[in-house]
Amino acid sequence: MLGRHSFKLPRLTNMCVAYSTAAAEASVEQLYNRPKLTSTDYRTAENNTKQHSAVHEGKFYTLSPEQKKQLFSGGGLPRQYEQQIKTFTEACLMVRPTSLELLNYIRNTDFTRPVVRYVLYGENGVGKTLTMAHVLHYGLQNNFVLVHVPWVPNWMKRPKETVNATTQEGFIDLPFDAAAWLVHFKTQNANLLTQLQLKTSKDYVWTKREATPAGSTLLELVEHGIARIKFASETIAALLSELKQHANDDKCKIMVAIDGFNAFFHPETRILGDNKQRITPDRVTLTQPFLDITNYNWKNGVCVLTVDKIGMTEGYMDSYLPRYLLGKEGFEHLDPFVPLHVDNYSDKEFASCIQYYLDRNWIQKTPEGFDEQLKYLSNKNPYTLMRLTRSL
Amino acid sequence: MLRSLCSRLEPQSLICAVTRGMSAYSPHYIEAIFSKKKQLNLKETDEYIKLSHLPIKAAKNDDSESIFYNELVNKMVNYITKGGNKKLARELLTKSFECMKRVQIERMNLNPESKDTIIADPEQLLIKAIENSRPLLQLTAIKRGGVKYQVPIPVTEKRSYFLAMKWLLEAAREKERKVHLPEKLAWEVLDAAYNQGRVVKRKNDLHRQCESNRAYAHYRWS
Amino acid sequence: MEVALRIGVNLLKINRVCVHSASRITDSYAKQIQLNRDFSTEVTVNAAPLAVKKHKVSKAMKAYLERARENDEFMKTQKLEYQIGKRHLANMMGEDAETFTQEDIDNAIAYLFPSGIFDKRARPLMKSPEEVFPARKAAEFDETGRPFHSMFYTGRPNFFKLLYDIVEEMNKIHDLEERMLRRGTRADANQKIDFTGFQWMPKEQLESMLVEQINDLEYTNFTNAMDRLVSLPFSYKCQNFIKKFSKPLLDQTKQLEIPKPQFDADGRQFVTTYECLRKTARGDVTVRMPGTGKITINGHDITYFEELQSREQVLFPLIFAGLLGKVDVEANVEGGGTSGQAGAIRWGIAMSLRSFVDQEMVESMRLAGLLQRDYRRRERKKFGQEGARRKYTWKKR
Amino acid sequence: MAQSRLEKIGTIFTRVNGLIKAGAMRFEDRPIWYDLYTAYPPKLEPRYDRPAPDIKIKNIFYAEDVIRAKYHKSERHETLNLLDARRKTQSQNFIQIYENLKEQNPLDEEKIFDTAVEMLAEQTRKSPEAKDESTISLSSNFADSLNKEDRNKPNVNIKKIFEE
Amino acid sequence: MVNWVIYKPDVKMLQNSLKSAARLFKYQNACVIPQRLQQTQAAETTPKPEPEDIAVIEERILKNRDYFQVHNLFTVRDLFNARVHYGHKEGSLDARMRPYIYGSRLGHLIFDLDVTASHLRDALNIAAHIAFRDGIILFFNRNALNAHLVEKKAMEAGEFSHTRFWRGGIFTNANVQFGAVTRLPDLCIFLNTQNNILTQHVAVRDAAKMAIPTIGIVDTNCNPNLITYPVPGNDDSPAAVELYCNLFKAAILRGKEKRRELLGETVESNSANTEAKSQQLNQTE
Repeated sequence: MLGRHSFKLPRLTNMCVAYSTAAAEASVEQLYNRPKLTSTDYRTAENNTKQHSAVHEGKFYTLSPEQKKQLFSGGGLPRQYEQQIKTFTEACLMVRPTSLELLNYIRNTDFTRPVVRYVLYGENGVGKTLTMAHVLHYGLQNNFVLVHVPWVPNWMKRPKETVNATTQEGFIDLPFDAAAWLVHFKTQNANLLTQLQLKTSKDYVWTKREATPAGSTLLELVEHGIARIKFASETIAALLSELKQHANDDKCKIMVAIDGFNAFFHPETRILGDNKQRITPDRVTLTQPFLDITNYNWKNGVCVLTVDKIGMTEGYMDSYLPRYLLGKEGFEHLDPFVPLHVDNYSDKEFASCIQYYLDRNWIQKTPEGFDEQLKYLSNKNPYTLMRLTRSL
Repeated sequence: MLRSLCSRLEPQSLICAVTRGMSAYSPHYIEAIFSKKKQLNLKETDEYIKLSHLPIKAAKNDDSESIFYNELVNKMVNYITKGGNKKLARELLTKSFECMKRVQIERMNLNPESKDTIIADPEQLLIKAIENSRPLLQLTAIKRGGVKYQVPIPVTEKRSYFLAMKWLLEAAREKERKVHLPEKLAWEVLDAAYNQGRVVKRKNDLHRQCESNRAYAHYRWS
Repeated sequence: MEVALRIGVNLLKINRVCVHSASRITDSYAKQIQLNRDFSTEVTVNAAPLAVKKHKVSKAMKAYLERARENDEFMKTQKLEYQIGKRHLANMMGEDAETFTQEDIDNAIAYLFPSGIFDKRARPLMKSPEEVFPARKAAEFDETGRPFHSMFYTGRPNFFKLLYDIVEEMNKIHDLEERMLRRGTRADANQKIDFTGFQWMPKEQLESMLVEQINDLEYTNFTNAMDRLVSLPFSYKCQNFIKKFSKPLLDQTKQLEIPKPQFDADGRQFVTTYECLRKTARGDVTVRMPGTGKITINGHDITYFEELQSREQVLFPLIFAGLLGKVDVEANVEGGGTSGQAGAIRWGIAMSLRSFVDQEMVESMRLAGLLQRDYRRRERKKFGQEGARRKYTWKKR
Repeated sequence: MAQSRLEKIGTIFTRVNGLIKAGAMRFEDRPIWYDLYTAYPPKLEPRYDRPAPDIKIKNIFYAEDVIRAKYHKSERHETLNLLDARRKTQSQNFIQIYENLKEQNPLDEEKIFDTAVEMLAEQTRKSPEAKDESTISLSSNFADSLNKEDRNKPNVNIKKIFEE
Repeated sequence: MVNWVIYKPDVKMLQNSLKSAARLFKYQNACVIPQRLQQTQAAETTPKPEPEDIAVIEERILKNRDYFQVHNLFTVRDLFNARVHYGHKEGSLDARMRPYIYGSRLGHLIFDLDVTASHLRDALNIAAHIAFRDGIILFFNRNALNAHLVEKKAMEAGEFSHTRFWRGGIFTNANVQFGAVTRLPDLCIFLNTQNNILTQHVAVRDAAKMAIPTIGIVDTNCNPNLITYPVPGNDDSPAAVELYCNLFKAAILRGKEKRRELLGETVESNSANTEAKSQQLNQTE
């Protein structure tokens, strides 16, 4: 027995050598064993969102850098997605079935009717925001005036500055956030607004000296709001009501896209009032105008809203369903609305996503069965997949 | 190099003689062989038949056959861990992997012709970095006649891996405080993978010191 | 004269028979040792002797006989009491006392004295006195006080005799080897004893076989000697001797019975493993055979676990067995943390998967440590220490 | 047992004798060895405190030690097979040759020594066994013992040993 | 005697160093009791019609100096062949052994085999008498090399052996250790009086305490004082030990045989005794 052991030793070391070299070989192998990529499997050259149909489902289309800049320079894409875009040197969006469905609805909308509210809901990280981005792109390409709020909870959770509102007693004003939104609005809509030449319908008197006379363009109104941060909130209110007015007059089509809409109906914000108490969202001056514009009492527009679990705070994150997230008040406010469930990737989408990642060199390790493993580890959740592939 | 012939972090024998006093398992239990590849290798030897009679310890909860598993990476995670917070440690390493990969992919995108020469697999980068920063020799203080001499001694393989990882981590931890650990670690690993940077320098310094102290080498045994 | 002598001797013989009947020896080997005692002088007087000896019973024998008698009486009363108890019990249970077996008694006791105590020794029992009272060693010496066993004075004669026997076997084999070498023949390599899959008789068993207590060092001496014997080239010649002390090791995989899959309403095979434990988590796991890879944990999907490590753990057996996406898993776990729950599910899945893979894969899974329950627990904190092992920082004062 | 257990006083006999004399032990109950001891007492009393005799250890030397020493100085030491009691060692052979020579011509010792060395060398060269002896291996042992078996059977009845 | 020592003086050194080397071969030629001497001289007791008490016979045979003829069991030449004369090196000498030593050959002590022989005969005589009186004889040996041999010989002689670690109190606390009243041996024969760490065997002391006579082979580094019948001689070489064992065995068997003869008993079935018988047959061949 002893003898046998002594024979064993050299063999074992041999084995180890074999192992270490095998590891090296395997890494080389991986490079060559990658599945052949054919770009039509996961990519589509169709950049016009109007043409998107079931044929393009699960495929990536490219957003031109200019449009990307116009749409999302003030936010609107998740930060990590932005990072990914930077790394991949291109902005690609996947055509998801939900967005296709939504686009289909919008295309077939009768704009003489009161606005239809679409509510996107779904688990964390299923791609609600990116679906909305797709729709926004559609809006941009089809000359909608975009009223896009990238992420409402930002206002309610971490406002840049809070001031007691001057005009409305007991309200809280968020001048910087409001101004930032105005800038965002301007970058998104500057071209369109100059084309449309929408005018204000009445005088807006801010102070004794400052006023925006009736008949000035909306852009001027926006400019004023940006310049005079103090009145930014009121400017938004004015702007939105003006836009609503114009839409009712068939002068323009408006697409309202509000991400994290449920934050308006959250039981409490993180904003502290006078007596150091947390206030409710309805006492923020920004709330009312956006609630108004999501009301159904106007036409020539679409409202795309998302409700999101992570828009809520701790203790209110039990379910992702709109009824729970909006609460009674919010639900009643929106009441006739079209709920759209955003789901995890389907198998096809998952495969195309993996291929896209491979194409962008994002996945470096491709041992046998890696996609299968990723599928079950991530449960085909897009965000989880993105996180998982970080270190691969 | 001879070293490269040896295995890395491999137990030399399956049945280890050392038994821990407080172990929940009886001493005749052997460590699990959870890697399929290793099992296949074993199957070729007659050791495999013997194993069928031996009880096996349960696989640890950080062992797996998944694509994320790598022995060296696992070790690195363990070294990063502080206060038992392995979840955080793994997250940190993953982040630094991401960071490395982004840097490498950006490099790739900058000059697409050198695409094949750039390694973008963070795991390979880490392994390469560790291999590059492994020391061969080490100095220990040995007292002879009341005088302490810095005597160069060879480093065991296991320890050399340990030192390499430790140095990488130390270098990452002691950089300016504003940068987060994952990024710092990523930079260090990338530097070391290209055979430059502080860790490799540290190794070379140590080797140089050992070289200059070679006159004392005989104190090791006399 | 002669006749009288004969009678005397016969009496003596009868006396010895008594001694033998009084001795209750449990093991065959010990008995065998007793039977071929070389040192008893069993004699018959055949011719007119030149001398006679006074019949003298030694002090030691007298003491022994006295003890044996006492023990016998004690056992007799105990047996009687046992019989009476059995009758009463049979009456109580309304059964026939004659056909009342030990098993019935056990059942009756378990029924009549329900005990919440789990410690076996603390439960009430009624057994035959032979089982309850340890067997006593028979007399180890004859009437003159002369011990039967050559190594009696070592205190463990049977054990040391065993060692002696081993050396004797070895010497025999050495001699054989010498003869064979001289003849130019070598040991048959095919017949060489392959000791893999065997182990030496465990200490407890050896002890009961020898009717002696031995310590660990002595046991290792025994195993070392036996190992040496086995390692000899001609050891197959004393195969029977070796066999007497070896115990076959069961194939570890064959020790656990693999459950047969059942069929559910959809006609799919399924296996449920209950009592999946790890740390303080416990749960049960059901695996269904043709499936789509759906994993359900407490009603959620795999996102029930947030960390990657736990998810990896859950998938580990599936990946290992190559059944990822081919079976459905349903698990219910409670207690413990994420890692513990994941470990419990891992074990449950692995155990259930045995029914769906071939024998080789089961062995492979066992080697991978998937079928072993992880018994490690958190180590307790000790007083005077900071934790389980760490001591407080030493301060002089 | 009714006796002192102090082994350092007297001998076992004196102690038992004392017991008998004092009446603590009946004479009939005396141990078996008691009579033997009286009949065949040991040469020296087995007392614990028996002092060591002061006898000088003498050295053992023989006349031929001188020439043996001389031989060993010049020649390297040979390897011996201790199991082989028949064969004479080199130095024994040498001394025998030397003595023979000396008897024949009691002349110059140097010369005799040299010739004896030469003769011994001659002798070893002649006998093939000598070569074997220099390399003791297992096989040579076997061969040796085989020869032994043939040569003097009564002395080594190996067969009987194995039959036991 | 002098001549024997001269016989192979320079082999001695090597042999001595090999004293405790592994036993490769049977030391048959050295250890078998020479045949010419093995026949027991028939005791000159004429059968008497009236059987008498054995105690009387025991008493009577004491008058004979060498009733069992043990002096013819061996010759000094046998002792020499078995290498009994080799002692240890001079440095390890126990001063009490001086009277038994012939001299020192280049630093190695050599026993005076004449002295050894006379002591050995005394010892054999005692052993035979004890066996004749149906005494219990216990063999001791702590040298692992010879342990098996001693055990075997003791078994063949139908007597007892203890070659293992001596657990204190086997004699002094016997009734507790064996859990019963126990008869202690009537004679202890030490094949070496030292234990495996070269200090005196505790049983030597214990035997003295319990008033048990002892026979012991004492080497030059041993203390002979407590041994009742010391036999100076080499206690390490397997050859020597085998010789001693054979001698003691033969003596004991003679004693037993005699007793049996007197009592008119024959052995029924007894392996040890059949063996003894077969040996006797061998001897008569």
